[in-house]
Amino acid sequence: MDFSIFLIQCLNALQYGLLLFLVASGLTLIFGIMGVINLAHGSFYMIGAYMAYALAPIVGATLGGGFFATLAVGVVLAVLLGYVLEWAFFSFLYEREHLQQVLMTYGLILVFEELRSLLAGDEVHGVAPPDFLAGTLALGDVMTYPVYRLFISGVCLALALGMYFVFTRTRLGMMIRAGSTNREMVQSLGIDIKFLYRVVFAAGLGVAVLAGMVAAPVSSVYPNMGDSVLIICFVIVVIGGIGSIRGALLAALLIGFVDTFGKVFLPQAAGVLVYVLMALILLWKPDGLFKAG
Amino acid sequence: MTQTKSRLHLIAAAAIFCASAASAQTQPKLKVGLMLPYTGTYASLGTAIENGFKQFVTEQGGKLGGREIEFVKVDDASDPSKATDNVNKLIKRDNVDVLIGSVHSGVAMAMAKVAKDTGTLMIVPNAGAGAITGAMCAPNVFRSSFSMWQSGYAMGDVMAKKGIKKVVTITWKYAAGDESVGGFKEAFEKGGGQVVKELNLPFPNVEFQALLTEIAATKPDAVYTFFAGGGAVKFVKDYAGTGLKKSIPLYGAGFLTDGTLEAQGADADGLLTTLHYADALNTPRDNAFRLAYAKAYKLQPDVYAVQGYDAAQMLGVGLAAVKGDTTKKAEFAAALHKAKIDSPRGAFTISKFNNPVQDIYLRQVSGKENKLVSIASKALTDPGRGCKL
Amino acid sequence: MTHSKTIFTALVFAALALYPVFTGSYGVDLVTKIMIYAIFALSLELLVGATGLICFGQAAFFGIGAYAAVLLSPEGSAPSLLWLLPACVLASAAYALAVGALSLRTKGAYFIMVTLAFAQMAYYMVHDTPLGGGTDGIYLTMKPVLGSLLDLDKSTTLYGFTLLMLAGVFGFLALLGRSTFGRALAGIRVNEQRMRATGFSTYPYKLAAFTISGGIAGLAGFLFAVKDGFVNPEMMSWHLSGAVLIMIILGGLGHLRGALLGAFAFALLQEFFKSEAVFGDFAKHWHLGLGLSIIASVVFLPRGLVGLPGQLKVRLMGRNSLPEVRREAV
Amino acid sequence: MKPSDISLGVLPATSPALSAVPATPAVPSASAIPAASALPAAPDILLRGHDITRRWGGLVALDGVSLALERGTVHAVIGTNGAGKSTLINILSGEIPPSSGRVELLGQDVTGCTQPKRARLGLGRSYQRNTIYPTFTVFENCRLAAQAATQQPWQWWRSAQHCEASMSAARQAASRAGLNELLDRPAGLLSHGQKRQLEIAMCLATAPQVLLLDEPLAGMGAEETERMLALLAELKTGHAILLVEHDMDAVFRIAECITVMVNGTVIASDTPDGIRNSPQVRAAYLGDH
Repeated sequence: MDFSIFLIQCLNALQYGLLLFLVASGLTLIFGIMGVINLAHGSFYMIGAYMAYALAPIVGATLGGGFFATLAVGVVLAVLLGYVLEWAFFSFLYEREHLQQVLMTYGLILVFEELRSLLAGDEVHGVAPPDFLAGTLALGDVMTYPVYRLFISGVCLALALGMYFVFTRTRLGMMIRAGSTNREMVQSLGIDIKFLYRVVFAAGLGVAVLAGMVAAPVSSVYPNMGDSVLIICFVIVVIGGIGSIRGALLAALLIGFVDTFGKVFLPQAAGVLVYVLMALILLWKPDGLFKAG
Repeated sequence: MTQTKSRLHLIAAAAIFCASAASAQTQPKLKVGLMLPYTGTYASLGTAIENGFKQFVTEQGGKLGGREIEFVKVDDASDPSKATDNVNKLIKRDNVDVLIGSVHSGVAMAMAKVAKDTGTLMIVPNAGAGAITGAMCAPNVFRSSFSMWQSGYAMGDVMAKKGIKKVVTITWKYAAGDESVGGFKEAFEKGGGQVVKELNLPFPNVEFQALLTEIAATKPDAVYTFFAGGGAVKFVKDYAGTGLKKSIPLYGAGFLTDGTLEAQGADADGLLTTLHYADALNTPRDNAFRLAYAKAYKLQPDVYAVQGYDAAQMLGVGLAAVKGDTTKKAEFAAALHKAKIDSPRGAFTISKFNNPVQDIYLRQVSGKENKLVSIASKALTDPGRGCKL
Repeated sequence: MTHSKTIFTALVFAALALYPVFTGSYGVDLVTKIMIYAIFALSLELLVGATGLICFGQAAFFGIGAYAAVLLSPEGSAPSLLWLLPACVLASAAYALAVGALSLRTKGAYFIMVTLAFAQMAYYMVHDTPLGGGTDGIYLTMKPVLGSLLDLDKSTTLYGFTLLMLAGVFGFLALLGRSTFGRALAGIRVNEQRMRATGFSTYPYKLAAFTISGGIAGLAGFLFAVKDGFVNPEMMSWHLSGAVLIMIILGGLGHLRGALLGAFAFALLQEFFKSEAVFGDFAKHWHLGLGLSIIASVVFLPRGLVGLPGQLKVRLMGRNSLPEVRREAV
Repeated sequence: MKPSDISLGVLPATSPALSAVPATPAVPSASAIPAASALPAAPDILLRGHDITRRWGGLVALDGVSLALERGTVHAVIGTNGAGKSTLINILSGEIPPSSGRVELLGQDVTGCTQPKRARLGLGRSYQRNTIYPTFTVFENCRLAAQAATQQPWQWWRSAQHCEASMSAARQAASRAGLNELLDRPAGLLSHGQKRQLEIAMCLATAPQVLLLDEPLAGMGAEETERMLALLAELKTGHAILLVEHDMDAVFRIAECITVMVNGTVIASDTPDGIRNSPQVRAAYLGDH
């Protein structure tokens, strides 16, 4: 493996890691910060992808189309859905055992999967990236690199910095983190924790749907697609340290590199490498890489 | 005394005759158990197979071998661990006479075992696992689709004849992928080619960037691949995205571009694949089938619909030979082995391993269709390794 | 266990014993499957309900028990139950010991994810290597027998044997729950800090519970392999680990009866929503019905099916007892 | 009891309130017991801490603290919040390891031993925040604590109710702590004071020789405090008791020896009278050094 190929593989690893963080960012909010074990995160991601496919023509007809217009409409719809979902299904679960959340979100997976089948059918669909992002950059003599993947990495970095800034540098972030550690205390300090949780949940769902929409042109849109990302998202949040955004970003990059180079050097063990990595990290640091924040 | 005896014989014979005659007219309905995926990633394939099957039955006026057809459906959700229970539901609760299923190889394997143990007639409308008509073959288990080996072998032959020397293969690490690449390698190396590297990644992982870079590094003359469904869509788009499409030609088994062209768009243009069916065959049989299918279901038929349609044809041929009596297994099998199935894909016969002996077509993608280029292999028979039939 | 609980359990087992008389072979197979899942749910109940250790990789031990049954039985002849059953239980218990020894160093959500990691490792070990026959799985050619007494190939015999195993496991766990070992596990679930302060080294107790639970899951896997005569990597996938967790939560945590009820409810709900007789063409979308009923159970049955009579009593008699505390008090 | 209770008024003057406490037979007044150092026989030291230090990164929680607990005496440790009292108890009980220094229990070096091992050797402790089993009955709380001494987990078929040893120890401990009428009540329903009593009962159920009590009187009314002090006085015989407490009035009535800690260091360790008149303590509390 000569040096230029090694550099390209590093770029692949970096890009895959950033994509993983983007996909797991919604879970970092809902599971990491709020402590809700949300198995339906894969479904939110799938909803995003199907929105990117279904909304494009509708937005095209009404608002004159454009990738970013569809994105904006999708995220707004997602935040509304998140607000209603939290009120209807989650607001009474915070006092109950964690496992009640597992049961509730398992039910939601089944419901969303079937609603998708009823509304959008079972075929496989593709989503075209916007024209000005559809080109490729030359990379060495044989290969080129799709510009859209660099766009995804950009979106991911922006999101990571944004979330990190909001949660560690602003009062809102501080209140939310305090809320997740001691809900009653924050309530007694006069902060309307119910509304705050609803906002964070809606933001979590919005980010997950954004990830689905942005990744759709790369991942394509097919039934049961949420299922394949669910486990890897939990692995990322837990390795990084629950509640830590820096941790989730580092964990995503780590998995990006291990998965990419694992496929090249240890193909027969590629499937198991990510889990060996997680087991080693958690046995070395039982609370994940970073403390919260 | 002898008179009375002979009279008795006469009456007995008459009775038997009436009984069989009576049963011929008022034979009970033939219960056909459809065990297909109606949920999950292969849901659209399951529906296509059912549509194809039902279309042939309606064309025959709702009767096969003189017996009314009654359908019993079960969703196998492509989950092998629940397959045995689903099959038992059909055989023991609904006591179906014939089993049709399934798409996922693991599910089909479980079904074949139960069918083998209970002796129920079974026709596999899709799963291409070699073992079903190989190590696990049974006299009452037939297949109307293909074996992974066939499409792989045909492409190996084509690429060897094109004078391609060095090839890299890439697929998911599961039975279907291994068998397809195995068939390809067998024909390609027999034709003087060399497989320089076999890349694979865990199923259902779809992150191909690392291996695409590996392909660029090894700079082979061409690439052979097997992917299906969502994986196929993503692989073709990534392959084009990394610019390999221009420099290293991509060949594959037909499923790379079947049912996925709409999602792949321009990235799939010009791709060469081999499969036992193609669009625009424009034989009279195929055009009639496509017209009727489009009218009935408002959809363009794909290879899965053809396989469902042929499963019904095979059942019809067998039932006609045994006059609707599914207990006569040997005659049913013999009839099929002699029959020539007039399929939309082109006529094919059934090998003694109960797998179709069929032409494999070379096709090229142009304008969202897999246009026929030539016949890659004429009447290709799966070797059915390990089958003692 | 109080009087009403024992009566309920006795009734359930009596009904199961008589059931084959009233039903055809399909009913026998269906209930055999549900009883196997009930044993599997009981194994997780020991961990989650009794000790408070939420394991999300129980399917690995289930799968190892099943694969051991197929890999250890000789090609030609029918293996004897006497050595095959213990061997399968020991194989999964051994893996549980190894996984437990490592994963019990972590706590809470981290423990959940480490158990998942080890289960995925076992899954890929079987999925990607020829050891387990790859993704298409392997067949169990000859079903185990017990001398000339018992041939598990016949479905009614397997039904009886599975019922016997279920009763045995239920009895064992009931006794275990009331024993000093069981009380120690309950103490660890409620307040591990206090247990350590009074002199209990909690790690060995948790490891013992984890290993026993792995062995029982292996027994369930063994029975499943014998029932189907076919094993496949999907039997070790995280979907099954999730499904068994859903069963015991649906049934009601902290009760052996909960695991029993949960297994039956989860399976029968699926049968109901899949049946064409009831839903016709809509049976294709059975996930919707199942998902909605699970969500309804979270909303209306905070303590699972087991808690239903208690809730009804409180609503009817209006007693505002502290159900949480009174129910558990021993 | 908030730290502000350590008001100056109580300390210096031998306020009449102290000695005028009606000497109930069970509570010998503090001054009646000869000071520890004056005991003729060699002092029977059950637990000793040597030069214990504990650092959390830069922060030094304990700096070279040495302490000895003698059978038959109550050794009180007082100090402002953050003086390191709870850290000291956690180190002595084995919950957290010391950064340096040694802990000796019954003459045996237990610095490396885990908390359960030390508990089984005879070291019981109670917690500042109630750590009881709220969903178990009061009796079951005590029985499970008693079970720690006679575990035998392999007898899975025998019900825990048939384990005579733990049943009788539990009954005894519960009655000593005055919880006889509440045995079948779920512990979660007890009042705060009763929960503190249960905390002590669970400590006694393990039949320890050394008792580390972390603010047993916190949040208790006058009448409950009296009952607890009577219990402590009664427990003195045969046990060595470490008492961390803010209620100065109770400390000076019950303790034979008092150690005063400020910012992780011991500034004085003497009899109640010695402490009352010691300049360092006055300086520390007045803060004019």
